[in-house]
Amino acid sequence: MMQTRTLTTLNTSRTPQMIFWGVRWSALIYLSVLIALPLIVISVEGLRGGIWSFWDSITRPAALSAIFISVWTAALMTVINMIMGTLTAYVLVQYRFPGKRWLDSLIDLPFAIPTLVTGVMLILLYGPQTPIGGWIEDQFGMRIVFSSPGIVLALLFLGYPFVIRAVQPVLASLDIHQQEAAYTLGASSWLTFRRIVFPAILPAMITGGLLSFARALGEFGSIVIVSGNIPMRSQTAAVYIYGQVESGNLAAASSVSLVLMAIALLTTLLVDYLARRRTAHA
Amino acid sequence: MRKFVLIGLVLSYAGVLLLAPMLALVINLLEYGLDTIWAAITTPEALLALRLSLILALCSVMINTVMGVLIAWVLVRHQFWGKRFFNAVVDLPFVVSPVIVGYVLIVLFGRQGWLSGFPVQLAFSTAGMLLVTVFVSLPFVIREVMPVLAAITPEQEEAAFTLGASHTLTFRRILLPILWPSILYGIVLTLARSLGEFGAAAVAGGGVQGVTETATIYVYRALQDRNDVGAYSIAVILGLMAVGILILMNWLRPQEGKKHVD
Amino acid sequence: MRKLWLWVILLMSFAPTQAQTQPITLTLAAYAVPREAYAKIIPLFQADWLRQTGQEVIFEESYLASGAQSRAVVGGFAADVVALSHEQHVTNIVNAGLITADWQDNPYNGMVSASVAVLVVRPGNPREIFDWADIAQPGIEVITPDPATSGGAQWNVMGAYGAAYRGQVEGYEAGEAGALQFITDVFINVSVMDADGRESFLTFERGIGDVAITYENEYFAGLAAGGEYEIIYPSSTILIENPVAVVDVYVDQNGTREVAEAFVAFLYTPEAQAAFAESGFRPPVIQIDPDIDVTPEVEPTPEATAEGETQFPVIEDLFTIEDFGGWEVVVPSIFGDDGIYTRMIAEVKGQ
Amino acid sequence: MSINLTNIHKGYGAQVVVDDVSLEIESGELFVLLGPSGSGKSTILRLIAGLTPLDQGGIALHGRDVSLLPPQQRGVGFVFQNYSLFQHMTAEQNIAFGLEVKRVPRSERQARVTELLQLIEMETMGKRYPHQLSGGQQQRVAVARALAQRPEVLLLDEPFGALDVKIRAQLRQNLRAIQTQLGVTTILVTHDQEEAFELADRIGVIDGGKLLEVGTPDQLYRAPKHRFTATFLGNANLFPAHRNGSKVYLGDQHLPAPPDTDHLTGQPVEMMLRPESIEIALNPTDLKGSVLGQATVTQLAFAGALERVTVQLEDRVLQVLIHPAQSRQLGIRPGDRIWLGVQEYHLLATNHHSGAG
Repeated sequence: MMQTRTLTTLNTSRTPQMIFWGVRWSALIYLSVLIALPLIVISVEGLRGGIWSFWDSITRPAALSAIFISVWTAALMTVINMIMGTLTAYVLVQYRFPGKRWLDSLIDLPFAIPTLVTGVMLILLYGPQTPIGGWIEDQFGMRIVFSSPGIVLALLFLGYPFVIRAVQPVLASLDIHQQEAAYTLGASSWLTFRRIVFPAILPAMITGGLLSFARALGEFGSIVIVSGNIPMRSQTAAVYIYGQVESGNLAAASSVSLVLMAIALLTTLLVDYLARRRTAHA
Repeated sequence: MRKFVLIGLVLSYAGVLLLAPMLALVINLLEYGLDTIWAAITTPEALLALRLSLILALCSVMINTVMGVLIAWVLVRHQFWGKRFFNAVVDLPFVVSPVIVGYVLIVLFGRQGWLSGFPVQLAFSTAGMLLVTVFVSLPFVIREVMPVLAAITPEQEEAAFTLGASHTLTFRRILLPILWPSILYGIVLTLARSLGEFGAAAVAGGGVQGVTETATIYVYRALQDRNDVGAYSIAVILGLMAVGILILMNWLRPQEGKKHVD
Repeated sequence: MRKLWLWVILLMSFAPTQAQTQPITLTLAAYAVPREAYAKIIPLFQADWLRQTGQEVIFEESYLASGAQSRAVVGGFAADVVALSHEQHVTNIVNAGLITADWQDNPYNGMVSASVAVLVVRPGNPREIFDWADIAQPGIEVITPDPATSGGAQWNVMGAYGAAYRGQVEGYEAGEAGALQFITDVFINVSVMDADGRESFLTFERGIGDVAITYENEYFAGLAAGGEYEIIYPSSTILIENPVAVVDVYVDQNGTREVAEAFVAFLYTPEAQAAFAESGFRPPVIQIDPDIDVTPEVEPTPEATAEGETQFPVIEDLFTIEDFGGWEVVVPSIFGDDGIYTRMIAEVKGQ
Repeated sequence: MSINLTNIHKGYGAQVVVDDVSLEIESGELFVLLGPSGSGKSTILRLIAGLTPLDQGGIALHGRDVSLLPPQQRGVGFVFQNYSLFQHMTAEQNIAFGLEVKRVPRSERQARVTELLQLIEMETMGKRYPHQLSGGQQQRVAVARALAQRPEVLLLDEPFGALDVKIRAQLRQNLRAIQTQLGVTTILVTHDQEEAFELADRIGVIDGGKLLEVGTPDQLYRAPKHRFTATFLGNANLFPAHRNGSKVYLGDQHLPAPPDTDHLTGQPVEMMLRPESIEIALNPTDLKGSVLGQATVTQLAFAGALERVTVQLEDRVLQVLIHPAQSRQLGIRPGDRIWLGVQEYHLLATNHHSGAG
């Protein structure tokens, strides 16, 4: 046994071994400092007054509804983008048409553009004094910006690429023979999509959808510009946190942050799990 | 027939969602006339803000590229206790509200903060802004590199080892060329996220004009000052940078059937 | 251009502790609204200081929401002078031990400018709003900032609350119950609450709402920028006072006490007050010099001009925050976690 | 002695992968490690190359103890099962990589690459990328890459595993030719006995992490010491027997004992009869070897060059291979009674069971 140990440690010469440990530790320490430290700060601040004060902070009506609004707007966005994103990916993979390359490039725009600028753009397009915003308000009596549709719209913009970029490669790598086989068996293309294509891309759809959901939960830059910020109606959790920080209520800000992070972390763990399952199947 | 309905549907959705807002911004800006726009862009404050944004973004790209590749390496290749936890928290910057990030920096490094004895002034300084920018753009390189790294079989490296190549040489000559496209894509995403950061940088830096004011903070303040032409023109510059980044992304995006660069 | 960059590099590299003959840097942390006024005052002061001491003063200016600014200074933003919208925000800095001297020890109680809470309506006043009571009518859309983030918003709430409390709002009983009922009815009508006062007024400018609760100076600033709307002075409203203070700990650190104190003193000079007035600010409570013309350059409302009125209009029933015990009482009891406003807003918007 | 393994041992936790293996390989020899998948043969190769750290024992290459050296310093060429060519480099660049690492001057490098490309008969394809090459071509480039540095030892891990049968046969000949030409000591790992027979100077049979026996292909085929070797290398009819005096008793039958089997006297042994060493005749007098007895034909099957005849001798079922011509001449059909004889047979000790047990 002794001999065993000596040999393993000595086997590769010292330098690579040291590099190995050096790399691991610097990476992990860096990650810990950069990520765990803020996590600790938020946890400590959020729980400073004890679990009951934490509970109190997050069950306050304005806090609870802000979390709720964040979740439902993000969820609505996720559902819409899972449908439209999959459709876009499908069109991009299946068809050739003029402007396809342009569309394909344009899809990444939300990744590239500052979200604050997104907010500004949406106000300039849908603001009540603009032709479009004014027309919609006159015709439908519905206000886009400074209201919850504005939040959903900003999130739709933000989350559009996620599902597309997750589904696109899966669709492209789908075995065409499977679809052809289905056609020869007399299946309509809708049936083929539903029974052959859809099950194959569903994990990617969900992964992309959940990622965009998690991303949307924390969104601030565009929301702070387009939302009406009415507590209980159009105030999202990120903006609520901003308000609590501004009014010096750090405990409340941290508590709500913790809840947001827990939701987001659960979501990413779910994504992780789904991705794992997908690779296991492949 | 259905083909055209689907294409039409997708094009109009993408057009309304993505293109229309861009056009609205550009049209609103162009109403001011080019001279006014040029004057608005070339004010010292605007230039300083753009400069700071670029410096922060470039620094954050450098740090996150090096550390991102390292972290991806450790998360893919090393086995250690708590690996799944680390793997999960990498995405955290993605979802933490940026305002909270800025405020955590102040809680940590502020005057009466937990680590107020820290030798470098981080709260309300460009160094602190860099730190929060690095934080919010951390996941991109890692997430781009990890799957590619995981797909490389160890034999490629082992082959190099048996040919006498050291670990570093193997990394440089064998792994890096394979990883490079995904690293570049990650860099571009990092750049975009860093340039666009607003909430965290504003809180962490204090938004002092010409000192800790980034381009996005400038846009925000210009809107408040009713300096619409200043806000729109810097917004359009940021948008143009975004389009440039977009072109890079499209060029670099790992594509099917083109996995290996020749 | 080039010179400015050089300075920025210089300033980023070491703290501004230069000898008297060298330029000195003064950091001003102000709330966002009086930016235009400071843009006029600072060059005047720079010239004045250069003339008196032969030293150049370089300004670093930060304009943020008042609460954010206060927090930043407490958190370590080493500003020499703070100019905020809300006394409570200075008190926070005092409580952090950064302001050690009695900053209110001057004839103006530490206040450098004043304003009043007013109502601003669309041109022609189509919804016929003439006083507080009218904005509580069902169907009127009201815009005001969020008291959680905006010091100014708290002034607005206290203006409405106070007027009703004093029995000056038609249809509401004097006293706490009536005042609460009044602000409840008003906030049922509120549709957008932005993070700070300026943003809120910009939302109104963008066409949202029938009436904005805002400050007199905000109205004048908007008018100067070409905005089209009308101001309505309520018969009873609150006097808004904006404090300014030297941050003792930081000026001693930075070696800027002398110039910081001189700057604060300069803010009370007729020229500086004239600049404030141009931007629509009233002078602090105690008239500095009755001979100074503190008329804003901008013409007030058409009606006011028609009546030949050039001074800031006189409010019939002007009250101050001191009438309600000062901010140290009002902030917890009205805006605290369990305050009247906090409970009211949750109830109103939760329906 | 070119490669010398002394009591090497490798385990992962409780699982023993290489169990106390000792082996000596001569210079210039082509040695084949043969065993089923999971037998530990690839691990032995990786231990020699230094890709897997050794738990116990020693490895010497050309008299130099390399047990503790990293793979970079062992001077072995390694060819992986999936070739593992560097995908972003051309064939030439792949071959030149090891020379670059050793800082061989450019001109010399170029000359060596050309030489190797000639050796693998791919002179015109040096500029191609791996994905532009067929599997066989990639495999040859991998061999050339491993040979570029003129290693003392060449290790090949299932080098033909992923190729189809035809290419495999052709590449085997190529490899054998190259190996003979260069005289480089080579260990090849495979699970394919045909491959082992065709290439090996000597074969080492491995199962369950243990090196069971080593010998020339002929030795191992005709006179294996282990039941595992007997069955893994070709087909074998095995029957319990015992040796007494100068005879071997197989049930009621007895045959002369093979030479050099005295030590098996009294022990339970097994008799191994290769299918092709059994004769079939209609009369016992037509048999050339010893008579086994009379049996019934149960099945006839065409098996290419030979015909497979299944016969039942009392309660034993035997596989016999005969020439189709003979089959036609005898005119046998299922159900026919025939006589069996045997010319060559071999005895194995029964207790020498295969496997790690």
